[in-house]
Amino acid sequence: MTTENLTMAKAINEGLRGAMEKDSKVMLIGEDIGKLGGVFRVTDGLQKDFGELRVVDAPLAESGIVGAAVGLAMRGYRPVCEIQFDGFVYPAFDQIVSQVAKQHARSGGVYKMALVIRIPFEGGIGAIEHHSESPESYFAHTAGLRVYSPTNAYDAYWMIQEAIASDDPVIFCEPKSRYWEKAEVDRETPARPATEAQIRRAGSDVTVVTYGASVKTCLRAAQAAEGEGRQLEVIDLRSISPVDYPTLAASVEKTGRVIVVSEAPPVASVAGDIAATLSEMCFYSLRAPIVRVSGYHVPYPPSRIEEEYLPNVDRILDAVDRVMEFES
Amino acid sequence: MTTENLTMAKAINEGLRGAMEKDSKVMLIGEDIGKLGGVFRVTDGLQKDFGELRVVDAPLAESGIVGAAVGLAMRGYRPVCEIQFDGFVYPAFDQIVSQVAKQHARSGGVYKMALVIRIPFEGGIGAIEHHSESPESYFAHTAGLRVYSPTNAYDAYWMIQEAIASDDPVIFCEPKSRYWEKAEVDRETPARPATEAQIRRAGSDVTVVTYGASVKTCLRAAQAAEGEGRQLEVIDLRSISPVDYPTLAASVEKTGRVIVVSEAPPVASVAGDIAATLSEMCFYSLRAPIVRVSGYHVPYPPSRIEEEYLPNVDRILDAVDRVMEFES
Amino acid sequence: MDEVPMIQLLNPEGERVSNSEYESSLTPSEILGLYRDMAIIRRLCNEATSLQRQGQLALWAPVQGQEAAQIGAGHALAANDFSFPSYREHGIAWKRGVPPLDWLRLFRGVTMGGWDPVKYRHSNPTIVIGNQALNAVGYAMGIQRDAADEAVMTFFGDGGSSQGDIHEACVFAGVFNAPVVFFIQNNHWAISEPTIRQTRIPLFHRASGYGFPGVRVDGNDVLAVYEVTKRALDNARSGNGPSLIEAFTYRMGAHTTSDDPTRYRLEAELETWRLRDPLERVKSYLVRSHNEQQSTFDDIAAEADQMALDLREGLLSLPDPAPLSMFDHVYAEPHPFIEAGRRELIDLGFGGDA
Amino acid sequence: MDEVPMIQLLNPEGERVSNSEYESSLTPSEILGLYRDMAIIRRLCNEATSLQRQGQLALWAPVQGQEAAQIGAGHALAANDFSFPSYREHGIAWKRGVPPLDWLRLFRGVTMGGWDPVKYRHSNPTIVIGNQALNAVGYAMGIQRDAADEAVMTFFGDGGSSQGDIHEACVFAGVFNAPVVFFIQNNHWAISEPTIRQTRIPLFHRASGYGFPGVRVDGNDVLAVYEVTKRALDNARSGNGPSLIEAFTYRMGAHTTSDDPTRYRLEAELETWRLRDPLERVKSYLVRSHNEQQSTFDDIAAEADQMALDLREGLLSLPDPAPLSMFDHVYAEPHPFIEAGRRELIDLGFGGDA
Ligand SMILES: Cc1ncc(C[n+]2csc(CCOP(=O)(O)OP(=O)(O)O)c2C)c(N)n1
Ligand SMILES: Cc1ncc(C[n+]2csc(CCOP(=O)(O)OP(=O)(O)O)c2C)c(N)n1
Ligand SMILES: [Mg+2]
Ligand SMILES: [Mg+2]
Repeated sequence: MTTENLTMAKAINEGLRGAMEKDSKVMLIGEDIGKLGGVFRVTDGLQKDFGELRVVDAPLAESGIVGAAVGLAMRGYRPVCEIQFDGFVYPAFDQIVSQVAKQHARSGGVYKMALVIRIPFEGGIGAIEHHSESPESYFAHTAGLRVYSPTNAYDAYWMIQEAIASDDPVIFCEPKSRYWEKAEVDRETPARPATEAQIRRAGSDVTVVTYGASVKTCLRAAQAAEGEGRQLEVIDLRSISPVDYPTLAASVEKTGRVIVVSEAPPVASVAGDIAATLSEMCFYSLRAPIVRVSGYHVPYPPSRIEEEYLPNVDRILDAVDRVMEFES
Repeated sequence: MTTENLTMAKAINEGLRGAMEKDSKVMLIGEDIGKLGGVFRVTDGLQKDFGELRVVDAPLAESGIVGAAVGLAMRGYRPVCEIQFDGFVYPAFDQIVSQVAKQHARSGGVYKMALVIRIPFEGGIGAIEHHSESPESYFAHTAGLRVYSPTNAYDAYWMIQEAIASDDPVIFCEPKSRYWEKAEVDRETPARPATEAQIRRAGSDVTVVTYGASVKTCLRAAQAAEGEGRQLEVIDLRSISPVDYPTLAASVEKTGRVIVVSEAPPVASVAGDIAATLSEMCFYSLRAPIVRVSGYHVPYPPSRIEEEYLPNVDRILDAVDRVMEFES
Repeated sequence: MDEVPMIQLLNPEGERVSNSEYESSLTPSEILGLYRDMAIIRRLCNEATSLQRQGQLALWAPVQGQEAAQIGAGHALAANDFSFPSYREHGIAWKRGVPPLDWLRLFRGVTMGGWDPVKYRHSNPTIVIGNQALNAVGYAMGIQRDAADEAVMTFFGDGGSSQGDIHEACVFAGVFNAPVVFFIQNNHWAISEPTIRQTRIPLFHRASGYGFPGVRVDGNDVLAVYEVTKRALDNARSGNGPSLIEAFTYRMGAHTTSDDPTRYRLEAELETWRLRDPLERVKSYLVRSHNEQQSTFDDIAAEADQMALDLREGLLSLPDPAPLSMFDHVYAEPHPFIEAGRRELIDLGFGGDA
Repeated sequence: MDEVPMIQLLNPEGERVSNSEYESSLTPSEILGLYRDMAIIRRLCNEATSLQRQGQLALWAPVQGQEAAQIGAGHALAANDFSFPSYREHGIAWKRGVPPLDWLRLFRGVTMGGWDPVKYRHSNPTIVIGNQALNAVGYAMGIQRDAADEAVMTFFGDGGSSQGDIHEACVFAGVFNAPVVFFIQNNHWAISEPTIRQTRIPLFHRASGYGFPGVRVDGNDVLAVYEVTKRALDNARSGNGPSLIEAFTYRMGAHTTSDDPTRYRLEAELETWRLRDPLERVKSYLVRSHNEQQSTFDDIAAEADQMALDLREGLLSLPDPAPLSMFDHVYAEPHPFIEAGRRELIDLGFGGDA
């Protein structure tokens, strides 16, 4: 077994490299991804090694980047778009909703929209406006798209390659606050498929459903809760759409209590959907209402108060208290 | 009391006229809204009466329409944008999410984004692609916006005026399949505020939460259910965001059973949010899991099979059966 | 804006006119072929309109008046080229070999697309104005990477020219020197809005802002449209990059069958454009200059009538899709939400026999 | 693209040069005033950069190299005009009277905006590239409706020129003849991408596609920028419609303090542009042609130093916002979800004293 200790950013870089080596149709397009290697250096060195035709510094126009990727996919390429920050994906929203998500169906299955849109997402990095958003719910709501999010270097290395190999379009949400965290990456044993959620920590009292940057926060909360004698089961979705409900429901059957944690604003969100679906699936098993811990229904706030906006350990433990209060 | 029997389209037209007469800052901007009066004739006659400066036929560019409206609002105007069909709002998504929804907060409350974006939405009219979509969940997810939807001529007449008078931006979703339905419009007694949900039919067995075109379908289902001895309480949200939870919860306390009905695809939707929130709020009162009746997780289908996609009376009754099956 | 010089090789009276930059390369029999194309699509389009009136189509977008623009441009496409239409390009679909019945499927409401885009090298209609231009440029970037001897052409209208996507398509095309031709059919109207709602100068000037050639051609002159488009495509194929063509034409019919143009335009304007009919001038030319007989045109009309009959028959026997088909191609790979939807539809008894 | 003629009134050596279209209207003392403005914003910008290095700002976007473009343009704005910046327009903010400390709030992370946009007639920074140009055009349409003697100017970069919103802004401005000036600071870089990634011809040509004037001005020549901008604004105010200015300049520093320009650009290029420094040439001119004394410049430097000190002090004593303030201006009217959020934050004990 060859493993290497890599940051998540580097693991994605290696995953991209692997995909490009394996398939000459894989190419990258985005802003500043060439010489600069992207503002997070995720594409560092790739233009040098694969050339300007396969690593394309695009004009500053996101609809153009995604719209061109659609055309490239129609021609059989497998473009990987980089959106520089979450808040800059909206100029491309029309192309994503009207073309990326629908060309496969519109063409009766002829066109494969085998493209990936990478988005560094979520907050917690002290950035200015538009650099800390959680747009995943917009994409989860959109039929035709898949939404994946890795939370550690090992998953990231494999999931980016899986997303690129997929014949479906994948919105690949990278929790940017975790880019610099290291983990062992095993390049021979593939991670489990992205569509399978993963129990990061087993526990019997409360099921904690989460994804993205919040996975780490939830694990910290679980550790703290253990001190109080409470066993949290932390599940990392990995695929935000579709959600692996069998894994989630099995956990809920066991615990009877659920909290859903994510940074996104709560209304009409992925978290709400999970709460609604598990409330329906596990009606008789639930011993307490499902509680959501999320951002608030406000624009992402100035960074000096983002700590109070984000789901943090205190808020998660508070939610644990609330679901534990209920008797069944 | 002066009432008049009007179609919903005509009632909105009269509401726009009323708002324009009352406040010279109110103006309309959109495609084909002048001489043509809009493809649904909702603005019929207004350019003739108020002139080209107040009823503006815009270039074919939705980001332009909304982006210009933002600037006009900054100058103190109250623009009402018309998006021709639901599926054409996405080119304006960036301006809506990044400017319309956030300028009030960004400017520390100085700029009022007192603008309205009218969108004929939902399906059921036998149209081709992009003309039958339900984009409201995208907007409900976006903090800073309000989302209203009238379902009859009387409400429409008053709610459009309320939306225009509001200092907050309102996405005004008009269920286009109901444009030609008539109702008595009382021009002296204002409808209740848009933010209050309204019980359209009282009932004791199941709470049916709905909005848009589905309100009428649910009322039909309620009539059919009555034949089977089941009393459905049909609640029309009117404001899709924010949702009037006190009214909903009061009903659920009474019935203990809920179905949520809308045309939108289900994942990360308004319907899911309502199901999650009511499951949490009314945990001890619920006698059955909350069931959603909605579109499917697919692009809006070709019109020849839209009947099978839409929530229809059969599907609603089936959901009623399912929630009634549960014993508590 | 009407007074700008434009490339013309055949005037409205059917007389060949000379142009300093372009010469017609077509033989009389080829020209007759183009006439036949135009006559057929006009006839089929009329048939579709009447099918819509009879409730057999949900909607129809007529092409009348724009036959020369589309047949001229479509004729210039090489077999290997690829085209990205908007929703009104029935003439392009015809030239790409898409069976006429397939043009109607979308408008009948049995599909979101209508044909196999790869087989005909002609993408499905794009309804969201402007989207296709960017997809076309991306496809052209693919051609560059394959070093293939192919070009792409994309179609949009005077209205469409205002969309941000068109701009970004032009920016990308210029920057990457992509082998793409932007073909604007300026038919004077975007539903009810005249072209002055989109621009105050002729649209072909837009190209100069991006650093590639732009030209206005008489869009009702099939000879000129063909030559101008052919050169543009040749240029694209030979590495000379993108260009923009503004075909100056006119939408003689309604925007779609849902539209009522009497609300916004004057009969006099139609009258002017009737005199510039794209078919009549070719017929005059062939009769006067090449002694073509009336019987030839009668034969074409008869052929077109027969095709219209076939089209009608085909449409009337077109089955509705199975409800379950709505789940068929949403994803290429298995998806639990799709499976759940399918099961629900079957359980509800809406699944047909499946 | 560098070889295109551009409007220049003061060359890099500080010599007045004549131009057939523009003459400088500024007195020596006014020119000294512009020098002072440039010196102050350069100094304040350096202070901000070092405050960022010291962890007091999350980020900073330096203006070095672009002082003439901004001070020249900002000086041309009349009190009643309105300006729509991007995120780097500290020089415009200065000329609009926005207190320097307010420029820093956004970058410190205590606000999404920073100042009262109506008070200073200068909108808050726009970070999503291109958005502000459409908002500016809408504002200009408001001016038309008010028949007011005002104009709008909006700023974006060479990179920003590629966005669809910029196109739609130009389309609207042209169609409605809106009183707006599009001011492009072509500083040669969009983060790591040179201008050839956005266009293959000079950007000012874009205007010709929309039917309004476009001009390239030496963006490092404050005299030229002022005259060119003033005429454009006068034109807008007097009903002559929109125009576009490409200020040819250079970003001497990093894109932002997060950026490492050594990864993508060569020292030689910087060297070339150092010789075109916007401040030096004014100083040379004033010294050589108007016998300005070194002490004058020393006084300005001292004044700028003092302002930098004040800025630092102001920043260090800037309180963090109350967490509850995140709910303050999301909606103008009462909103139950906001109330619920506020309550939750208070219950969690994060609400501070409120
Ligand atoms: C983004 C978008 N906005 C609005 C529409 C509605 N719409 C359909 S066709 C049309 C006018 C198009 O005019 P033009 O581009 O000139 O093409 P033409 O119909 O004349 O061929 C409009 C506004 C649309 N399809 N897409
Ligand atoms: C829509 C959008 N995409 C990407 C970004 C990230 N970004 C910030 S500045 C910048 C480069 C801008 O270059 P230019 O317009 O030339 O302005 P300059 O920074 O040179 O002043 C980019 C890509 C953004 N802010 N908005
Ligand atoms: Mg047109
Ligand atoms: Mg720049």
